[in-house]
Order: sequence, then structure tokens, then C-alpha cells
Amino acid sequence: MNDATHAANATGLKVVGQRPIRPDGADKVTGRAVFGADVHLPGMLIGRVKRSPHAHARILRIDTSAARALPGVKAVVTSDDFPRVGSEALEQGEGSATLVDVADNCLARGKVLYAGHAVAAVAAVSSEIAERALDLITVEYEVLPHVIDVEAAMAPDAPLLNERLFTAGVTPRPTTPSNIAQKTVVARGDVAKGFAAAEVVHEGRYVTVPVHQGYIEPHACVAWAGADGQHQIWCSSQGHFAVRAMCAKVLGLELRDIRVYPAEIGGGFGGKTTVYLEPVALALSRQCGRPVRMVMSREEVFLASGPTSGGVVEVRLGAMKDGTIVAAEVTLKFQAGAFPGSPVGAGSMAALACYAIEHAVVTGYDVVCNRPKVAAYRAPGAPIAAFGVESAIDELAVILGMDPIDLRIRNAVKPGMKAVYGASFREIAFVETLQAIQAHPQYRAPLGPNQGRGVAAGFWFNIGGESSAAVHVDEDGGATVITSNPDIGGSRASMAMMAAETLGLPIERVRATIADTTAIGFSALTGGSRVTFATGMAVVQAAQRVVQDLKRRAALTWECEADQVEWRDGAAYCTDASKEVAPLSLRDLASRSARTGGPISAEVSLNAQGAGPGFGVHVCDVEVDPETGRTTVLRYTAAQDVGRAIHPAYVEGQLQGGVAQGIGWALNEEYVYDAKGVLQNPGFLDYRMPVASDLPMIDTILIESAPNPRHPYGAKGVGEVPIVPPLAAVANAVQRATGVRMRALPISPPRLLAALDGEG
Amino acid sequence: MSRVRIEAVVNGEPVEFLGGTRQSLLDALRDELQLTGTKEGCGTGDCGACSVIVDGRLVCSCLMLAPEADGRTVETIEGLAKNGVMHPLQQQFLEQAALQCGFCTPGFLVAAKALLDRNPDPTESEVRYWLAGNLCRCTGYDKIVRAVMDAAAQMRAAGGAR
Amino acid sequence: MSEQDYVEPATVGAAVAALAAARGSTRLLAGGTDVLVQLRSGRVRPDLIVNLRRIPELAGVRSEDGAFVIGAATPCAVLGEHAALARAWPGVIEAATLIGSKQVQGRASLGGNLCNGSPAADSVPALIAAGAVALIDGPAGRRECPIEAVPAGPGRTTLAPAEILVAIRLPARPVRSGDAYLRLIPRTEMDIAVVGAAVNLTVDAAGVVTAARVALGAVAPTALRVDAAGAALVGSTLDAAAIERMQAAVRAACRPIDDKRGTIAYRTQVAGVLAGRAARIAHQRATQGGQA
Amino acid sequence: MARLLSAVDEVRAFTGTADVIDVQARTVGGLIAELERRFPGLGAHVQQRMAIAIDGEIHQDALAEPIGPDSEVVLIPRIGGG
Repeated sequence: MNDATHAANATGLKVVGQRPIRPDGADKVTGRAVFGADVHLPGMLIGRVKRSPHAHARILRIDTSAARALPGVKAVVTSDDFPRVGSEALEQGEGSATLVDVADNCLARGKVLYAGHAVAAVAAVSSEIAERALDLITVEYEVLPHVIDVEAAMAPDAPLLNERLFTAGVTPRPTTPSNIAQKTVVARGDVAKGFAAAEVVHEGRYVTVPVHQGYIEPHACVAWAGADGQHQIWCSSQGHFAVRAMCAKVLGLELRDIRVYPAEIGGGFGGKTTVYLEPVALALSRQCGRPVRMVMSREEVFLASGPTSGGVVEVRLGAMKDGTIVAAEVTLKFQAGAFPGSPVGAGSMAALACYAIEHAVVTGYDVVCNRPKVAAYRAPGAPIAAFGVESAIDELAVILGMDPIDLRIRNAVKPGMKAVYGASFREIAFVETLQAIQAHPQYRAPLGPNQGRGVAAGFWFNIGGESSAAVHVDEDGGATVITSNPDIGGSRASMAMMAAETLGLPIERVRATIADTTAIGFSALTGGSRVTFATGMAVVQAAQRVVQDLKRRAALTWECEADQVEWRDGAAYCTDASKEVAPLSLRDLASRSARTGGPISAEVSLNAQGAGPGFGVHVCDVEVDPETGRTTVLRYTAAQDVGRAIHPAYVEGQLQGGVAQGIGWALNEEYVYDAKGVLQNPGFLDYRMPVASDLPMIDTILIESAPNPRHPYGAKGVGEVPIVPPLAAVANAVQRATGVRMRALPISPPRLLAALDGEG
Repeated sequence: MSRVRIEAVVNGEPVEFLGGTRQSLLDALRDELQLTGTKEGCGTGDCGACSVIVDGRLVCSCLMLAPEADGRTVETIEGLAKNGVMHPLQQQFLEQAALQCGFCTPGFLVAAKALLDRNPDPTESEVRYWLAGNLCRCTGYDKIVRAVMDAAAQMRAAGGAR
Repeated sequence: MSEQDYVEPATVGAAVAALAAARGSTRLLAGGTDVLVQLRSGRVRPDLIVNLRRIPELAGVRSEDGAFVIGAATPCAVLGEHAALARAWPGVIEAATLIGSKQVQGRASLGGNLCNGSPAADSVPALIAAGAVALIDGPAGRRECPIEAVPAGPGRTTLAPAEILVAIRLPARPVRSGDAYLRLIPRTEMDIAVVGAAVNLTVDAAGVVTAARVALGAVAPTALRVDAAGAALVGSTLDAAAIERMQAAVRAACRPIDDKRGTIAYRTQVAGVLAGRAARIAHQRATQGGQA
Repeated sequence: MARLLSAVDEVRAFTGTADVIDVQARTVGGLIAELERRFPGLGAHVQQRMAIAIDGEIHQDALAEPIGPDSEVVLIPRIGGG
């Protein structure tokens, strides 16, 4: 069972650390929750997108006249309806993209860069008419050679996606264009000296393929242009302020003229941090003045929305016989898709972050190719880099004859040590997390024939950033917490809990809501495992301001000094013994708020600093059918340094969800392209994500021995670390079960059987 | 596509609506009857988010034509709670955090109800294989399976299915 | 499409008449689990859809002196709950109840699985191994043919334009018979078979195989009956040598393709593995309970 | 005087080869102005594309954050999240 050793009750906390029912839960289990596609407005039109059948082609001519003439069609747009924009950088979760690339990805301009690239869109009174209108749009293409594999795209003679793209990060500045958008280097010490001193050197080349976030809700939005130039958008996204900013920039509008309402979001995992439909829907609505609903089909989600990179990870480790790793050299080549912006930067910094290696260099290449533009996917870049590094470390353990966890403990970063990427660690519990797995019953449990056990570790930075939150006290002494971060994994529960704890209220008297862009201050998007940390900090500060205000009002009522009032368990107590006064509860003060200054509320906006990095260690048991190459996951346990779990059940849920995605990534998920660069498996039948019967229960251990002092309740980001270890944990388990080291993902039955038969 | 008159009993209520002969039952429930609790995740019967129960049989509403519902009973997520009182499955999903984003939850609840109607005491494996047609990307299924088994136990203790 | 583009005939005759009278393209609907997907993707745009689910003859299971007659539109979930059928033909029922999820099982039918013409259809190898017979009706009246005569290639059957598959008859079978179906899918559910293998055999009192039929899925343009494989088992008690002979015959018969689900080498290799395992299960079922 | 380190070569593009620089600054804002003065373009680059770790704690866009006299300041690429 889950071994949640949370220290909440030890610290006198009453709400934080408990497992209350989330305040927004009932709507989601009764079907009342409104997701993007559930928004229904009078006179609403249906929008559909015409997409490129070619992986790479110049657009010669688009003829939309027949489509415009079809009865029932109310608007048609192409990139001609988008203003020309510049190449300023846009903040978009991990995948930093430029404005012109985002715009060109919504509606292609001049060239289509992947099969599925949007070329035109229509809005009509029914989806049937909209579909017929798409068939009436004719597009003349000049088909160009295409390239998808990352190393093929790097080759000097590869077809060029952008003749004006020169590799950044290389001095002197190259003069010939290339598909390599950027080269990055993260280095420390003297690698040559390190390898010279090493007693054992181990090398490996590891390959992953593109995978999709796999959220079950396709992208959806409704846009409604106002006759006065003030527009409204309802959408499922990870950040409606980010959607507002991107729509305004792409369409050349003012931020104040676009109001974005957050619908419930059906999963994102980083993939809903950009825009695909919203600017197009708004452009269509501006042409006809009617609301336009656009919902991607599942096929469109796979064809045209951002997966993560496929990558090549070359790892070289130099170690002493006692297991100390003295030198490491890693090269990462990541696909960026149609436009620059793969997560190779973050992947480079995360690759060796778990280990104190004196001499290290990580070189990264961001490479465009004829695939959908990459978007962030949960700890972007780290799972790919970790698949290489954690597999190589496992092989090193075998060479050195060491227990794989002992080898990791020997090299593990500890508080005060400097990370390879430069910053030094403060409160971390990586060693304790390793020891927790080593002490877990699964690590010693006996294994049968064709069975094997693998371990792997993982790291993610976690970020802070800008957040706003408000706390309103009702006249009857209840409270409402308002934030602007879409809640995907239950964050409204943790916001309400942190406010309740600070106000001294039981959780039942606190509600949490997500406000639209006009009703709360700006917040950066939900991603980077930042919401409980950064927005939580804003919630607690707002609640603290309310408590200060309540103490001031009590002092006013008792006519004593403000510092003679204490706030405990939701009530004000007077410390001046001479005043025999009964305590004043929140309900008392709220019901008479008019007499003490008016309504009680506070809003705080901040840029949260000091986000604490997270570490995960996983152990996975598998059984392999030697005659068919099928792998079955028998048992799985994930331990993670979480600072302090605010709502332990939802923290466990983050670990279990990340593990399931990681297992899918390791075993069966992949894009299959044909010779013409067209995706062959754009659907849940042949893009094989794990189903319920594929997985065992996933046990979790929450390590809370290093709370983050920069957060009022010690919280750290937890959402992204869990997806980093599983790829290597599964691969290492398969190696122990079969003796075959699989260095390419996915480890699908055909590939594993071929390897078992020696053709690997 | 022509439209035909359809009479069905949805969540115990007789309804009458016009449905297209190429319109799926899923689209009819959502666009004609405004019952948006049933979701489209794929439109090809591979994700289970559109699960409904027709004449007692668990099906994907995206794989049925609207006219096929004529004369039949349809149960959707909106009908699981009776008179505003949540079904034990709904309660257990909330208490055990068996949902995160909640998009797949309606499909899981309807499918789990169909299971417990048939098998009041399922093993973990029986729950997992019955629910294999419902994809979830957030939870890793652990808490969903536990919530279904605990709801089954709660219902057995309370004397059988409601 | 002004005139009727969707009909639900109440009898086989009315259905055949509707098909014969249709001017444009037509599509039959039983469970709809393939047709709806094709409609949604735009791969098919039939002018007329004929829904067969309200025709009594195509629904339900009847047993006639040991044989079973299964209505072509009967949902596989119903077959899975039919105790006598499941006891008599565990292999056929295994195959039928592997098709898709529980939700798909609530609609998908053996008739649809057969007439959709997918080489990887799960139920077709088991029906072929069982020696099942297709009962067909059309303008030229009723006819019968072995199941293996129906598929003609990916997405194609030998049925004439206005013909309808009415039912599938599983023959009465001698005592001490057993059948089994296995398939290879990367996950544990929800995938289309990369390879499928069915074995149906009868043994004598000593457990020696007196009759055997082996059929494969997803290794040729249609499901494949492999007579040489069946013959390799006859006269044996499934000793290792007999199994290897049978596996060699199976692999020799495979003509698979490389596609997004599997490679030629993989399908050929695993077809032998599954056929061997299915044979052992069928033999065990035959010697244990035999046919009730 | 704060000791500035960088492990990332995108900084070396501005500073030539120096990985360790001593910089006179009491806040992050002051540091960025000083870097812009001594290595034209580096200040703007750090402002837009990088984060700053002061004694191990990462800060982004925190111009007012104080820098102690013997603080260790590290320039690292800006980190996002998925």
C-alpha cells in the first residue's frame, strides 16, 4: 500500500497533509463540468481546418472561392487573414517559440512543413457543411523532399526546411543554412583530464522516438468576436493568460480586447501551453460576428499538435573501480519539428543533474524536421536524456559488479553540492529517496524465470514564476480562493487547503475557483510543476493579509493594540488579560465587517523565487515472453523527494500518472511514418498507450525529509519528475530479465524478439 | 444526411428529438439533447470516453447512429446520481482522488456501473480487464481500480446494487 | 440525399429488397463498430445504410441437434454469456470476446467481423478451424458456403452486392473435441491482432488426435486455413515432434506484410509459436471435458 | 564584489573564454547593467534568455533580488516546464 510518510501532523498542521475531497470534484463525477467542447452559444458556427497532405511543400495558390460560395459557409480564412508578425520570443512553457513560428503553425504561410499542417479554415452552420466546404478549397502545392529522422535532418545534404535558418550557438557564425537551429554546451571541469584518470570507460548510444502527451481531450475552443472589437474566448488550456497573449500578438490586437474564460481542461502535460485553434477561431468569428467552435478530431491531435522530440543520446562515462564517476560526456540530438524550439536545453541541464561529476560536458543540438512543432511534454527533454544516462549507469554497475543503487548513492548529489548546470543544491533528499527504494520490500522480493528488476533515477528543476491569487471572506465566515491557474490535477484542492490552514478554517468552509483573464491578476501558465509552489505562495500570502486585517478589526472592536491580538483556529484572541473579552471568530468579524472597514478580501501578485528541484527513484519488475518478445510489468514502486505533500492523494496521483506515461513511452508508444512522411497511426488504436489491464498497482513513497523553506508549507513541484525514470527503469529490468540491452525505444515485441534471436 | 424523428428513454425520461442518419448517438446526446457529460476522446471506439448503457448493454455512443436509439433506453453519466444523491462509485472516485482532469471520468463511471450491475464482487484483474476500453492518461489507473472495488464492497454491504 | 438513406428492415426479405432496389452505394450495419469508424474517417460515404439489427433471424443463438446457429448480427457480448455455446466452442467464444473493448463487445457481431474483410479479424480463424458454415440470403435465394470462402482480400468478400450474411452455423461435433484461439497484441487489450492462430481438434480415448484444423489470422490477405498443419497433428498426442512439424507447416503457409503493426519475420515466427500453444490448449480441452 | 560563474557556452560567446568573472553588483538589476557595460549584448541576453542562481537559489526576472558581497552567482539557461 502507499507508504506516505508525511510529517504534516508532526508539525501541528490541521489541513495541509490531509486527504479532503476536492471542492470542484462533484461536477466532474456527475458530468456537469464544462470542458472546451461543451461550451454552447446561440448562433454558434462549427469551424474546421484544411490540412496539408504533404510533409514538405511550397504553397503556390489557395482558391477558397467555391468554399465561400457554398450556402451555410459564413467565413473562410488563410494566413493572408493574419497580419505579418515579427520573431519575438514567446514564453510557452518549455518549448520557447517565436511569434512568427506560432502564427505560421496556426495557418501555414508560403510553405507547409509537415503532413497535417493547417492551410485554411472555414466556419459553417453545421459540421457537415464545413466538411464539404473543405473539399471545395483547392490548394496548389510544389511538393519538396522531406526529412524526419533527426540525424538525417542534420546531414549537410538534407532537405532544408528554412533557407534562412543558421545554427545559433556556434562561433564563428555559420554562413550556410542548416536544419540545426541551435547548438548548446553545458560544461564543467576538464573532461579530457577526467577520462584520462578513469579506470573504467563505458560508452553507449541510446535512441528514443517521438511520443505524444496523449491527453484524452482533443484541443477545443469557442471564439466570439465583438462588434466593438472586444472579443471572448472559451478554451481548454494550461494557461488562458498565455492564450490571450498569443492570440493578441498573432492577430495584432490589444490584450484588453480579448477576454479568455478557462474551461475545464482534459489533460495537458505541457501540450496545451501553446495555441493551434484559438487565433483561427477568432479570425473566423471576426469575419462573421458569430461564435465559432473548433474542436480537433483525435486524428488532427496526432497529425498537428506538439509531441515531444525523438532523440539520440550518446553517453560516455569514466569511473574509478570503486564506482566514483569522474568524467561524463553526453551528446543530445533532439527533433524540434517544423520550427525551432526542442527541449534540448533543459534536457542538457537535467541529463547529469542527479550526480556530482567533477568533469562533464553536455552538447545539445536542436534540429528542425518535417514533423509537427514539438511542444512541452512533462519535464521536457529530461526523460530522453535520462533514458541514455540511467541506462549507461546501469551498464556501468554491471561492469563494476556493484548494486545499481549503491553506485547511484556513491555519486548522488547532496545538499550544498553544485549541479552540473551550475546552481548548487540546498534542501534536497535524493540519497534518502535512493535508500527508500533500496529498503522497499520489492527491491529484495524473489524473481521467477524470464523476470528482471530495473532501477532508475530522475530529476527536474521545477520553476516558480508569476502568479496571482485572491481570498474573499463571505459574510458568514466562509472563504473563496480565486486563482488564474487552470486546475488539471486537483490544484483547487491544494489551494483551498493552504488557504484554510492559514485562515484556521476547516476545509469545508473554503471554496476554490479559476477566474477568467479579467477577474484576477496575471498568472504564468500551469506547467513546470509550479502551481502548488508559486500560486500556492500567492494564496497563502493573500490569506495572511486577510488574517492581519481580521486582527486589526478585532483590535478595533476590543479597543486594544493590534499586537495584543492572536489568531488561532479561525478566531481572534485578546492577549491583554485586563480585557475579559470572548474570542471573535471569523464568522463574528465577517458578519460585522461593514462596521470595521467593509468587505474582507485580499489579492496578492508575486514572482515566486526559490523553487526546489525534485528527485525520483523508481524500481520496476518485468516478465518477458521469450517466444514472442512481449513485456509485462509485474510490479512498480516510485519514490520521490516532494518537500511536503499538501494533498498526498493527488501527489501520489502525479507519481502514478507519470509512471504510466513513462511505461507507455518505454514499451509501445511510437509514431509510424510512411515513405512520403505521412503519419500512419494517428489514433488510439495504433498509437498504443497503456490500458488498465496492462499495469499493476503503482506503489508510491513520498519523501518529506527536506521541505522547501521558501514555501510557507514546504511544498516543492512534483508533477514532472515522475515521468523521467520509467524509460530506463523498464529498459534496465528487460536487460536483467533477458540479458539483452535494448538501447532503442520502444521495446516493442517485434524489436525485443529480434534482439532475443540475436539479430538485435 | 436526412434527419429522422427519434423517441427514446434517456436517464429514465422519455425524449423526442431529430437525429441525423449519419449523426452518431454521441453527437445527438451532446448537440440535440445538450447532455455534454458524455465526451468524445477519439470518435473511433478506442478510448471509452463516450460510454453509455443502451438497453442494459455498455456501448460506445460514438459507434452507434442516432436513429438506432429509437425505442431504446439510454443511460448516461447525468443519470448515475439519483435525485441528487451520488452513486457509491461517484462518491468513492471523489474520496480516493480517482480522477485528476476528469475528462475520462464519466466514461469510467458508466463502464464501472455496467460492471457492478453484472458482477457485484469483481477481482482487481476483472476490474482492469473490464475497464481496458477506457483510456486514462492522468492517473495510471491505480486509484480508479481501488475506487471501483471499494464501491463494490460498499454496495454489497448495503445489500446489493441500487 | 433526398430519398431514404437509412432503413431498418424487419425481415431478411425486406433487407434484400432494399439492397436490390438501391441505386447508389450501400452499406450494411450490424454492430456498426467498423462501419461508424469508416463513416467518420470519410473512407466510405454510402448513399444507403441498411441496419440489420432489428431482424429476428439475425439475432440470437439457436441450437439444432448439437449444432449452433448464431444470428449474424448477434453482439459478441451475448455470445460470451451463452453458457452452452461457451462450453461447446471455447475457442470460437474466446476469439469473439477478444474483439475490442467491453463497449465494442456490446455491439460488434460475428457477421460484421467476417464481412468487414479484415485479414486480422479475430473471430474468422476460429470459425474456419471450427469448420463453420455461412448462411447467406440474397436475390438468388438462400445459399451456404464454408466461412473461409467468404473473405476475398483486405476489405472485400465474395458476397454478391445484394446478398446478406444471415447466420453462422457451428456444426455438431464429436465427443472429445476442443478448440482454442490465441492472438499476439503488444498490449493486453484493445489492439488489432498482429498474428492470430486457431486450432480445433478431436482425440480418441487414448488422447491421440483423430482430426485437426488449423487457421491463421493477419498473415495473408485473408484468414488462412492450413491443411498441412492440421494433418501434422493427426495421429499424434501432440508430442514435440508433431508440434514442430505443425509449426513448420504454419510458417511455410504465412504470406504476411510489413505494416505499422508488425514485420514479416515477426508474424511468421510468432504464428508458429501461437499455433503450438493453441494446439496444446485445444488438446487439453479435448481430453479433459471433451464436448459436453 | 560577487563571483560570477557560468557553465554554459552561450555566455562565452560574449565574454570570450572567461568562465569566472568578478563583478561589482548589489542586486540582480545592477549585475545585468554591469554585464551589459563590460560585455555588450550579454546583459540583454541574460535578461531575456537566462536565469540567475544566487548561492544556489534560482531566480528569474528578479531584478530587485539582493546579491551579497561574497555571493556566488551562476548564469544558467532559462528553465520552463511542461
